[in-house]
Amino acid sequence: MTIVNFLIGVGIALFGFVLQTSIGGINRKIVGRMQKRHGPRWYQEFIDIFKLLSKRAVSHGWIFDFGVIMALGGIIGTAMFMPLTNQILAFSNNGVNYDNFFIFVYLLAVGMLGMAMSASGSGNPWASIGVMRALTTMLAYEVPFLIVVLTIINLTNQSSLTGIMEYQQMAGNNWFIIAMPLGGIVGFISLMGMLGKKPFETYIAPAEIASGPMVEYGGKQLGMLFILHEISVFIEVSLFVHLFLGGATNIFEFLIKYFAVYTFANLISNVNGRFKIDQVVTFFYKWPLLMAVTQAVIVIYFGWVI
Amino acid sequence: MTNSINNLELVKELVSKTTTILKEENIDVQQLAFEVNTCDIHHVLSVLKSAGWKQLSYLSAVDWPDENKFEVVYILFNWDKPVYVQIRTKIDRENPSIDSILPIFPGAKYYEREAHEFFGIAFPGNPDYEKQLILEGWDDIPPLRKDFDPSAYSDRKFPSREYPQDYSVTDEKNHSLEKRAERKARAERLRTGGKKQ
Amino acid sequence: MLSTKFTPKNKMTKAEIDRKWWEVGDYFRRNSLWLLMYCTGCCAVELPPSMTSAYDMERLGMGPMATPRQADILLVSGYLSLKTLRRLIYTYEQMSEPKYVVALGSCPINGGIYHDSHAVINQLDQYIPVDVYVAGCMPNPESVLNGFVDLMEGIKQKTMNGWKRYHDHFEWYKENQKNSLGEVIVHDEFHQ
Amino acid sequence: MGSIELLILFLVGTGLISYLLTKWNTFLGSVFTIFSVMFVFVSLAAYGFNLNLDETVNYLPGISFTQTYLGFYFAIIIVFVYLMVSFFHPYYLNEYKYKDSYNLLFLLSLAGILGAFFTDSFLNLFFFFELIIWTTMFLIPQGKSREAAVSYFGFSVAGSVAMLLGIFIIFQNNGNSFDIATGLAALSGTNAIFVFVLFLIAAFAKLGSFPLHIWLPIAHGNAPHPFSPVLSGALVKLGAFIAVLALIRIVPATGMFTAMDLPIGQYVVALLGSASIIFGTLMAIKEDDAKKLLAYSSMSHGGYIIVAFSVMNGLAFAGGFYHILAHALASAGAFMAIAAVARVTGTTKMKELGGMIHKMPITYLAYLIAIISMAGIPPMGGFISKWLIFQAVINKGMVFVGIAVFFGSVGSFLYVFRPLAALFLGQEFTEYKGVKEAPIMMLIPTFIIMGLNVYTGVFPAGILQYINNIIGELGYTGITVSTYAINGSNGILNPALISLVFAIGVAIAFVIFILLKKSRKVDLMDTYTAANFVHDEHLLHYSVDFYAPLERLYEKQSNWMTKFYTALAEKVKELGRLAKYLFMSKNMATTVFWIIAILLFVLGGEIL
Repeated sequence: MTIVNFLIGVGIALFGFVLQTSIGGINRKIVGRMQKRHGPRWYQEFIDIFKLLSKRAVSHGWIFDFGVIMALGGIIGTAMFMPLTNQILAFSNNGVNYDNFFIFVYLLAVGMLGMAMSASGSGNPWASIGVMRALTTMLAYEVPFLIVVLTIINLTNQSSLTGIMEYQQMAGNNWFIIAMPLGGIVGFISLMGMLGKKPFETYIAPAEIASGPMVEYGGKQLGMLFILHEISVFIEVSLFVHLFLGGATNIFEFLIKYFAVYTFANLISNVNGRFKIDQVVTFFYKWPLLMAVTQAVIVIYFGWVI
Repeated sequence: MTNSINNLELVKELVSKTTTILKEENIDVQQLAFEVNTCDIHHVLSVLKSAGWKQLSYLSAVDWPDENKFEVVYILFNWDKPVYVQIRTKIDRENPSIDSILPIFPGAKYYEREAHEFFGIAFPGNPDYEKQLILEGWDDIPPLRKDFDPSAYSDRKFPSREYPQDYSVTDEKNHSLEKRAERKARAERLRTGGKKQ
Repeated sequence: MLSTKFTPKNKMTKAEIDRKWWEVGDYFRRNSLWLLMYCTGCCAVELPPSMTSAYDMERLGMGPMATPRQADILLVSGYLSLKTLRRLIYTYEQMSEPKYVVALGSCPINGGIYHDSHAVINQLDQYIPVDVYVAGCMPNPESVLNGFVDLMEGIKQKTMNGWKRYHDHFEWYKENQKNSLGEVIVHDEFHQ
Repeated sequence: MGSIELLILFLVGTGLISYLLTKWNTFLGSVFTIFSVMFVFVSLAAYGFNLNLDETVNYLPGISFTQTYLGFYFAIIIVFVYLMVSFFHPYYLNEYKYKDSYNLLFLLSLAGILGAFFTDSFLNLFFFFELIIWTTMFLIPQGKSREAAVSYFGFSVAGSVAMLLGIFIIFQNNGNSFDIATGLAALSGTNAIFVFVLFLIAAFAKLGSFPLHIWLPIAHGNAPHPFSPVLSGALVKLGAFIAVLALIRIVPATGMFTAMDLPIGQYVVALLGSASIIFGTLMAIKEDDAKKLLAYSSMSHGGYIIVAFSVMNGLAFAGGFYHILAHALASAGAFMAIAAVARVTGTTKMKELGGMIHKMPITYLAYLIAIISMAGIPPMGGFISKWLIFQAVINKGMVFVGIAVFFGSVGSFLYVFRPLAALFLGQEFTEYKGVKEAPIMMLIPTFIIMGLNVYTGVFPAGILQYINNIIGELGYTGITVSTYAINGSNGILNPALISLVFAIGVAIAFVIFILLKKSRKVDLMDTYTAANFVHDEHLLHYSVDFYAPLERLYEKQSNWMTKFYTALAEKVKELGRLAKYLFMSKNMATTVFWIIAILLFVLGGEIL
């Protein structure tokens, strides 16, 4: 580990931010066209974020600020571990890659904890309700997703993302979305939950609980949360690309896959309504969990992989 | 028996049996109004309630400054026999007061507070009829009384915009047919997307 | 020819630097105006057409927001009763700066058809500073959007200083509020 | 003084002295207690790590000691928790009715713990167990409720009886010897199955695991505030000790699951552990009392320990042992933070509390760090152990156990957040405007535990190497650990790197934050309320029924276990009444008749 590794890591986080912000803007345009509108400029999201950073915000005490810093820090830290392709990876040492899958799931949780803490610290009940819903949604989507990942790790005997990528790229192996179709579907549904796209958008719900955890934020804190959101979307979509779509051997492949996955999720999101929070839980613990367990049993105990 | 004509007859019979009717009015096929003595109000309401008119739809008042009376109106509704019954009674305009109907219709609590706020009628029996409900920090006579002048109140309380003389339109040409035709043509252009037909 | 001698650059003063940054910020602010729609009156029905496909407000970078903390524009749509005005002032004070106020319809301008009501105020800019008025009863979506474009132009020209005026003439505004409303923040029994 | 027996005698002696001292002056007695526990801790730490304690001193007849890495590992963790908690005593004892005996019982139970972990004979193990149970049984009702003690005692006795039966079987099997090492090794066949089951009943009862968990929230919730950390951080770990004896050292000759390479018995236990995880998580999410919530979380973590010890490989054992340490620290830290809050507010109900962060920021930080560890999030110790357990579970391909393990891990995030939001964050209540941060003496152990929670998460290598000794002692191969990285079966983890990267991330975020315009400070009550004027902070504090929509989904199923045990208790009571009616009637003659009848029956068997 030298300073170069850390610089690469910061670079990846920055790249993720720029990438997701642009693709998010392009997606807003696509959605606009879908709804027969002109749509905003593709760089609108950048303008939004920089505008927020330029405003004068309010603060509800030290935990309100500290939580935001901890959240953004956790997310930047997580993004630093993310491999972009086989080669572009911040922390690897003589063939040992430190991009363990569980880092992404649990270091991401630090960010979420920081944000939840800060939101609750604002003293606004809407924020607490939003946090409650966010945590409940997390309980819903994580378990089916982790079962699918259990299957993948058991099969590849690797928990490093680059390892899983390379396994899929080897001759004779399919991408896991083809090799394990049920698991792939579960992974995508869980991705929708992770991204907070409709129908799992329950914890934002602007018209219902006044945008949930973000109710008290304005100005720089909200701007930092927008950055956080962009980077965490980058992490989640990249996770899906690496786990199920065979990762990428070069950066263009990565960009194409990333764009396809995010746009697809966004399009599905835009023709759906919103679930109630208990519907989210019952939904995830019905079909996706069943599918995930079926897939796991098929792969682990029968060894049937396409 | 959901025929409303029969229901009207039923109500009339019921009320006339209960009390003396001062005045009766058929408003429409589903609405009836009776004016009764003030002392009979509670009796009539409780009889109607036990006959099925369980819902107090509204309670309010009408100001009759010429007669120097307030007319308090209770509107009841029955979900089985769809007839609205208005029970009206007139009370004195000086120191207006009528006993609360809280024991019969507990929901009347807020209606009575509203009536007190807008007309100044007292409802002894309702523990907090004097609390403010809608008007926050009102400082004048109750606003729905006929002797209250809202325009004067508005002029006194709320500053209005003063326009300089040249703001007002004096040029008659502004309303000429010419301009109107131009506007019409523009609207037509917008509607057809600029295409000449 | 490059000189090796050290020459101090003509340094900008702090005020100048701030002004430069402010101009950069103005670019972002005028291209991303988020609305807090305080749908007080009937003009609110003009907002859905101006937001959806027909006129598409989003192409200007504008969009609805859920809370005053996040929003840039306080959009007053229609008449303001006394009760509403109290809440409006409270909401306005909660917004983060810089903030702008856009008032739709004739009621906030001069009372409109409610000019003689005991419950509706006549002139909004006596209580909070208004940056743009859009006249009409109701203004159609074109004029609503035109109002927003005017606001953007005004931000560029640095004429939309309502929030600064509110700071500078705070006592004057408070005085007016007090005269018409009594107290701005009231106690009611349902939120004690 | 490196002798185990002398340490035990020392504890008994100081217990008596502290009894007298506390009678005279509570503060002095408590400080004396702190020093005695500290002495024991220092002696253990000085001699014990390399098993250099003296075993030759032998004053007590029939009691001899032996040292194992396993016993020492447990002993040092528990003594450490005792030491940390003893700092709390001076501030709490005055509230209790029998405060003078509190310190005595506290020290005696510690003596029992030392004995239990170092003894070499089953009979002494049982004896020390009983000592612990009896002393703690008198400590628990000092809090609020006698019922708690009864419930604790009932389940403990059930466990002890099961263990005693198991010991008898071993005794008979091993040629009338109580020796632990040979006794466990000699087991085979049906005897092994019996002992396995009986020991597991004892372990489950002590650990508060799934079918025998009812006492846990009752006892934890009602125990004195400074004793709850001991119960959860230290005493339930006795169950883990027995679980190690049963699960690892006895392998009953049942069938094997070839797909998972695991004996059926162990797999069933793993499933029970999974049930414990899920049940504990769901109940903790529902709970309103902060201490009971943490008690259910202990139950869920007990499930993790059981799952870890039933997956038969070195990786899982390392995870299990590490989890014992991580959970002891996290749970002690969390309970101590709650105790500090309860000291100034007098309640642990979450719906009555709010906004304590503004008064007790250090306590808040202690709780935050403890729950990060409890939820298994990176820079803290809980992440390492959970990662090891996940590795083992994934490697074996245990899908159904996997569901429980992942569910518990995400669910723990839900329930630990609730006290954080309801107790510490949110609106500041007017009734607690005057409270102050805990005194410096209570902050010392808080800081130490905070530091250790972080240390176990950042540099686990040293501890894991020590755990490798234990695993080697148990006859398995340990895990590969380098200075910073841990090798799992399918990946490598570098906790120090993760922490460093996290720190870098926070530093970047901090720089961004500092560079931007300063924000305007506003009051907590000045929040967005849809423009309503709200003047009561209780209306703006969302803490009652926090997870209501989720709770509604399993509300109906949530108390069937309690119902079952209540029904069982009723049946036992009826049986007792019958016995009372038969044996204890007012008529003297009946009693005498039964006594003689029983004597004849017993003696008759002897004579014949």
